[in-house]
Amino acid sequence: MRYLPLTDTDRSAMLDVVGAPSIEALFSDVPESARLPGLIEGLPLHASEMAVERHMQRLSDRNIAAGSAPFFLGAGAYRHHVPSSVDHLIQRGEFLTAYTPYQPEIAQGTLQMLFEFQSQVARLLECEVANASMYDGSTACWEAVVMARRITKRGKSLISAGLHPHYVSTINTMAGFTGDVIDYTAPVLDAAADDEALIASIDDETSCVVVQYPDILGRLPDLAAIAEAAHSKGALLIAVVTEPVALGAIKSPGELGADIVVGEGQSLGVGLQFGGPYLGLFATREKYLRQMPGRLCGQTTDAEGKRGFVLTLSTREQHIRREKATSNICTNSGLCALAFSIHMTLLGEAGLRALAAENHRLACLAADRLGAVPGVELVNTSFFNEFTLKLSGNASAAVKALADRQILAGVSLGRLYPDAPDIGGGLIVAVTETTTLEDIEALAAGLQEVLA
Amino acid sequence: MRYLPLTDTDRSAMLDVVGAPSIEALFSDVPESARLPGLIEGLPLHASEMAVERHMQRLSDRNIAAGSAPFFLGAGAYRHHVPSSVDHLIQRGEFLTAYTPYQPEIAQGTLQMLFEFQSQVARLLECEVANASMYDGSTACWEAVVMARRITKRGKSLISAGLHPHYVSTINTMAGFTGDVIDYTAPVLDAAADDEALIASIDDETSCVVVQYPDILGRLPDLAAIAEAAHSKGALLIAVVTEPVALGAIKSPGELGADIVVGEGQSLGVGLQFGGPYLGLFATREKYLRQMPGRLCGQTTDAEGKRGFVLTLSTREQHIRREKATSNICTNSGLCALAFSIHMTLLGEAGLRALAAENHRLACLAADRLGAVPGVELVNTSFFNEFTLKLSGNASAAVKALADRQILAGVSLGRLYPDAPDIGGGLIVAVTETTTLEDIEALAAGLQEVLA
Amino acid sequence: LEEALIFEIGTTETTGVDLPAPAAGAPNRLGGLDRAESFGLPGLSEPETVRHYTRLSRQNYAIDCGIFPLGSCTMKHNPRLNEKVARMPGFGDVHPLQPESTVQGALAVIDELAEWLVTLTGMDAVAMSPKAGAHGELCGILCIRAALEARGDPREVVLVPESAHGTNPATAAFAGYRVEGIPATAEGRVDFEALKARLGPDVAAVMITNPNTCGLFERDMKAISDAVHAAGAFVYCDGANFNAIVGRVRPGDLGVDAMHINLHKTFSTPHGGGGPGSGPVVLSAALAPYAPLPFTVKQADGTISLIEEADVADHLPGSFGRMSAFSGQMGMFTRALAYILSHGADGLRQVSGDAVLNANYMLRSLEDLLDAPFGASGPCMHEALFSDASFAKGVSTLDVAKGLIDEGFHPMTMYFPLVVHGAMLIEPTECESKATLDQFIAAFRGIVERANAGDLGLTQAPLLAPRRRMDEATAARKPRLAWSPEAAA
Amino acid sequence: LEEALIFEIGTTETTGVDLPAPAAGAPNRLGGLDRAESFGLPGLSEPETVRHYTRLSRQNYAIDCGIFPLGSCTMKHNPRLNEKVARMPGFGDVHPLQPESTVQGALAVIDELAEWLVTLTGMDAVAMSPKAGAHGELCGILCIRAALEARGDPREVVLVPESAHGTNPATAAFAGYRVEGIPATAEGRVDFEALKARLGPDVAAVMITNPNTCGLFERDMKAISDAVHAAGAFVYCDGANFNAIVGRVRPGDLGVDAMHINLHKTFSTPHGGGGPGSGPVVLSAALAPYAPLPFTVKQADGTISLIEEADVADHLPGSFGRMSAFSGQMGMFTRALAYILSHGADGLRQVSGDAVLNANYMLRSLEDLLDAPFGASGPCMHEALFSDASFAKGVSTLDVAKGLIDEGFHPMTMYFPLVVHGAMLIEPTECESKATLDQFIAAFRGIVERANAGDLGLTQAPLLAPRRRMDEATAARKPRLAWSPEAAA
Repeated sequence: MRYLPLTDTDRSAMLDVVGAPSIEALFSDVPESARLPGLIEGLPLHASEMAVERHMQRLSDRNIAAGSAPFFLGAGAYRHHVPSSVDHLIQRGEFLTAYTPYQPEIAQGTLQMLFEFQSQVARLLECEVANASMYDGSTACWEAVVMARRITKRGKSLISAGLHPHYVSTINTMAGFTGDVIDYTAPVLDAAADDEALIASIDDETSCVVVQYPDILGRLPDLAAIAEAAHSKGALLIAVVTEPVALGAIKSPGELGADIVVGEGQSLGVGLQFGGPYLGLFATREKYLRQMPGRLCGQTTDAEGKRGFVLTLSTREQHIRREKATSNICTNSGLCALAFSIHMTLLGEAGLRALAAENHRLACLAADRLGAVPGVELVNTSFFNEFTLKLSGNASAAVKALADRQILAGVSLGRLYPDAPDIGGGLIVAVTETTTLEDIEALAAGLQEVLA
Repeated sequence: MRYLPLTDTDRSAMLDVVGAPSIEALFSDVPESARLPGLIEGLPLHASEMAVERHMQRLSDRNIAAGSAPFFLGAGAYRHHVPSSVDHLIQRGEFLTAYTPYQPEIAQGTLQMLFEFQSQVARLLECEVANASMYDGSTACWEAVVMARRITKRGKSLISAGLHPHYVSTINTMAGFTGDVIDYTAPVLDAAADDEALIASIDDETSCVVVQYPDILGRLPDLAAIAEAAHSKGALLIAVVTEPVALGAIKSPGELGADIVVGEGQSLGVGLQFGGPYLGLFATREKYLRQMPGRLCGQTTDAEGKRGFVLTLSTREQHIRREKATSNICTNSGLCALAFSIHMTLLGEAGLRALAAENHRLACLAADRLGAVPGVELVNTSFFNEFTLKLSGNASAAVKALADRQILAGVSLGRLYPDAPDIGGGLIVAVTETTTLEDIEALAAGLQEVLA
Repeated sequence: LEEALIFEIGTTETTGVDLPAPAAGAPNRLGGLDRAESFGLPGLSEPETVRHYTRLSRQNYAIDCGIFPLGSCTMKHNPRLNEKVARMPGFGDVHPLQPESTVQGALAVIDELAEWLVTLTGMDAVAMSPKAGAHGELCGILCIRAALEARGDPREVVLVPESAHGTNPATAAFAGYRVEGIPATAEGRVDFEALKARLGPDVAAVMITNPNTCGLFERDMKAISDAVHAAGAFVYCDGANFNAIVGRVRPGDLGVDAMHINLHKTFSTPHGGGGPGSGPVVLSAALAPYAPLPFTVKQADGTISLIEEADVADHLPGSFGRMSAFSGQMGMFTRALAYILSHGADGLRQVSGDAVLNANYMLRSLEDLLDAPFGASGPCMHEALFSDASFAKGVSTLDVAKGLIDEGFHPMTMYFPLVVHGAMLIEPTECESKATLDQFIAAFRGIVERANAGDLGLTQAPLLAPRRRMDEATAARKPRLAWSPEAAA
Repeated sequence: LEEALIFEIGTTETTGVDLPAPAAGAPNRLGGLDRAESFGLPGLSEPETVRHYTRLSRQNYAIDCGIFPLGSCTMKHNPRLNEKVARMPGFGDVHPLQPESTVQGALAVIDELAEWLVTLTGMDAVAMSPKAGAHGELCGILCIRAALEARGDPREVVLVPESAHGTNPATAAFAGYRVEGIPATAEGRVDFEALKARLGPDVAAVMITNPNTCGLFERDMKAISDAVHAAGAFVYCDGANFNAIVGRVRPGDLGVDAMHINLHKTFSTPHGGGGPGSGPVVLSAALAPYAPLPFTVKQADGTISLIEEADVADHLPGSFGRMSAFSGQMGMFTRALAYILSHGADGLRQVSGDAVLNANYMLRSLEDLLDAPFGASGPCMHEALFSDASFAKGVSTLDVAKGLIDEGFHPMTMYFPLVVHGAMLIEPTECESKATLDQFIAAFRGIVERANAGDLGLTQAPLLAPRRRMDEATAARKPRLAWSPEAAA
């Protein structure tokens, strides 16, 4: 057993010290009836590294990797080029195999990184404070709704039609148990987000308005107007960013007046990974700091006066506060935060702007090219790197047909909104710096073929 | 430029300090005529990481990787499973990007590793001392011949027919310039190495006898007898091991009487890499220590009495000794030595023995199966994990035909011995723990087809 | 050399990536929302970046550097094979919403891991999507709540032993329950009589950790489960300590209805300085109908379907819904599956055996110097619990912990569980060699002897770490959570 | 905590791999040579192995930890992309003897890199197979020797400047030549007049380093070449310092006949604690016909052939033969090619520019405190040379070097070149930021001030490293080169 250092000689010597005749004897407190006499049935024996690797490789080969086909999926998870040094650095054992930095004297590496991460996120989103990460965008969003209730003492949340439906589901699940009222309708295939209707729905019982930016269809809602309306009714604006690269091109939610900004940080450093682990971003105004969920890293000094960092305000956290905790998060996404932070450091503002510009440039090219395919109509008037097409046929069927042609065409609205069949022609297409002109041509040709 | 930290602001500030108007001005000592006014012609501009990776991936995809086809090549380079932790550890920046450990106070990591490596090699080969690595097996072999001349003051080297022909060529190249006499004939497709003829050729002018073990055809020469004969004439026995895994199954050259043992260490930890970088092993008797080429790491103590390690006996080395150096090596194969050492540490003696046994088991299976193919005859009576087949047709042609069928069948003797056409039917086949029964069946079926 | 912050060495013009410079006059469909102002994100070239993070990392302690004797936090070796596997393009580079036909291998990983978890726990089903242990706890409690609501019997109270992880009461409260404690017996186990007395029609569930946080197996577990079930409630088991019994004891055989499994604990996915985790929840037949979305279903033809909102009505109409976007922590699933396949049924049994042996060795090698409050309660499981009873006045558990740092070790878990004064909870795991244990024991004994003798020098420890003790009070009173030029001054 | 040797913690029974146990009675065709006795190789489990090497690594200084201001040794950032590329299966997992049709991509890498090297140097051909710089030097000298022998004019002497790398004379001697020195001028360059005077029919070659090891460009290089050629000899250029001029000056334009290129220096393949290197040798038209085997040839149909023994007569009958098995350091070629493509023609020009700027900045920031013997000879190239002239009695260059260690920096190159007393040769490379240079300069100035003032405390440095100064004398007098139970005592 390559992972187990004890030899049989060690085991005997240790059992002598312990005063037990066998390892089995150490389990004497387990009732006989619950103790398995031998190996668990139905499972194979241990396997060599080579055998395991082969098995996993076979499974991996049964997937079409995004990088091996024209690829246009987004809808909350984006494929970006991650510099090699990011993965190299996060695999350093001192980061990869470290524990939560509760012992700051020997965890300054993780702690300084978290402080830098928080600072980067705060600047990116233009909020005063950010936490050290959440599980992912959807759970961060749900925690923001809960936090808004704590702040406003109101129980009604207004959800924009443009919020990712998985996020909506996540919020709804929790609301089903807590009794909160969630006000939400699925989007319609319209040219622009219906900000006016949303604004009109804000009332004096509204705790928060949750708006995705850019939204699920790639549209850019008028955050500033919504913020103003929400504030005028005493409600908070929660902005949700699922594509942080966009903020290298468009105004930040903080600047536009959001009170809480949550996001999915996967785009930077983390990779697609079939949905997880991802990285929840969470930022807010300083005045709401003590209502914020999640771990926080703060600057302080040590006994010799040297600058250092510690986890702080942990009296909000559940492992300390028990039933009075502010959130459901304990283990978070430290390693993903590291990856995000390294990628962001490599980019810097100049790099992020260039990256965003390249995404937008290619997306504009793609929108024009794809919109010109017979039977295809571009829905968006504005977008960043993702837009929605209206197909003459069923988009889910088109996606399947294109997958058979080794083209990963995008996300059909039918899959995301099974109960809204009138948007079944909608296809969300994302374009990033990894998209080539050949990819766009391949999709255009494929669409033309399957829609013919 | 992602790898260049200076900004234009920095450059201006620094030029001010330097007192130069421009970077170009710093090249004023270069004659105008030799200074290129602009960019070198014919070369593209800088490229993004993504673009370079794509280009290299395209080139990589134009090769058939050994792991993606039934694979049977050996002849001096062997495909073994390398545990993932090996590659992880050698990529730690502190190993990967360290300099030669001339400053021992801040290089104990590399130095202790080298000391452990030397100790492992010495035990594996059963020699008293080993050095810290050479470029590869072939250059190590040539250096051994040179060393034998220094020790015996004789200029005639007797090379066994079983020595890898590339090694023979390398020795011959040097002999052509130094005037040494090299006595060598290519092998014949015989059942066993002709040890008796070799022994008969040893005379009083013989500096050394160079014998590969197992030899190029996979045969196991009688090292003990050759050693005895060589010693009786005052000559040294140089044993060459190109497959160190074999020493988990067969007696060591040191035990059998070799005076100098050189080897190719690629099998453990290093990987195929199309031929390099590889790892030269070099070990000998303590009495020849000061004639040994290459870097050496020794144990000592520091000013506080703590155990530590340093490079030592460097007065043999060319960067110090200049024209009186003992060898042509300066930079060696430190990182490959590390990979070898880690892999060896993971194996330990028990693991190496198990690995060798598994190689031999599969090789026996393969020899029987392939020898039963019509038109194929097994040449070897004994072997470890590599043996030679005599095909009814031309082996080079068979190798090509099988490559077209995506089977990498082995190394034809015709390729290695273009001047010895009578062995054109010979095919060297290597089998390791990475070979599956399906691979063997595929080769058997393929051979049957192309020989039919 | 102190490592500066990226904000102190980077500039907004510097970058470590090469991208085409934004072209003037390129198409712009940003709806007039262009971000004009600089937002102050510093960049570094690649060499500076690599060096910054390399140097930072060297200030960390990690499993790769030494033992983490953290009771209840199970820090074990992370095999490098698993890192390699997780990065295979078919796992690392697939989108969660790709068509099913293009991710059959990824779905097979989930399905295969699910089967192992169900088999190892003797349960009926497993919800794979929870993102960490606490999220899994919540999932389990929501299943219970959904089951109770489905039978029209909403209840209000969840009982939690005093020794429970803080996440247990937090989770129950988060799901809307009132939390009540259950006392422990003198030997460190749940007071079964007290528990029985409290059971009633208002109790929705009992949350139990087994092996418990005192490192003991709850001998009465089956009886407790029977009593809870008889009272119409459910048994939630905190699976944080599953490592102690994996391959030897199946929680399903003990009557457990739901248990989360911290993949990063028992199945060794890397902790990464605080996550990501992954918390699949195994469920009994009574709770399985309420499991969350999405989940995999193996079809007759061998293909695997991912059941989401569109199909849930046909497959699991009682599902309580989605707990997060997408399908869970795939990157952790691949690692955990590789870990499990590597160990196999025999290896996992050896894992729990060695983990328990190492803990008992630790217990018996220290109990002459240190108070082991439950040392007489039988063998411990995977962790050994001590109190500060022997320490002289002026020296605390914290001081001993910091003293360990100076000896080159990470401290043990401190002040948990709460049922013991100045608790020190030590879990060596099966990954430590006898030589390492002996080294740790020798160092620990030295420190304990100093503590018992009242050596106040310990209150200054650590002296040899990258930092001395930190001013945590100021950090909390005047929080500085983001860099600013002023704050840096 | 001191790290033990694997021999002290491992056993011959322990293993970190899982392989089937050897079966009794399996077929055995080992010819009776079974290795029966134990040979004492210790094994460790994977967790212990990872920890052992991780801990060892943490005792190393490396580029990832800080600057290596090593004159003449060019230690620059190693991009991680290159590590990734080298591990692509088509490069990392191909056998050197695979059929040509199955390795076209690998051969294309060699061919493409060769083209870049030829273009950047302005030469006619390149021999790719030498395994390191010294091996490349030998290759170049052998080409010269082959060319001379081919014209029936064997000669005996190779001239080498006093400031040359030690490998130069060693190589010439190894190839059978007598080595004679050429003096340097007071301004640190080759004494052209003395060289001219020595040229004659016995001189086979002149080996010159340019930029030279004093960090200066040999202004007379073209004239030297012309004179050497006129005397029927060849010019060998040591390419160790090519980083200073890459993209700006082509050695071919200066009349060089052969020059090795240390890929790990100029093109940033990792040094790995002492190798592997790679030393391709560019050749003039006069030497190209004698280049070693094997080499690549691009066919009319675009495929690439590898010319080995079988085909050499048709392609290069004058080839002097093979210098090693197989085709050279493929793993370094992929890295170097990725490095070159990443920089491009513009980036490489910036590389040499920034390298020279950084060195001049260093020179001018230190010369007020330190003696810069050739500081008045014009701008330096990529490295700045100082002497120990300003140090007070009792303090040496070595002490200053060790003092740098305590400041967190790797020392500069010491006592080389030999033409300067107590030489200190500093090469920052283009990979260091101004901030790092300023940090280094500040620390260095502090130490030099102490040295100039005669602070003997420096003779005790380093105090803060993992080890104090080592007893190298005993190490050499009583060498302990392998572990043994006795030696460990």
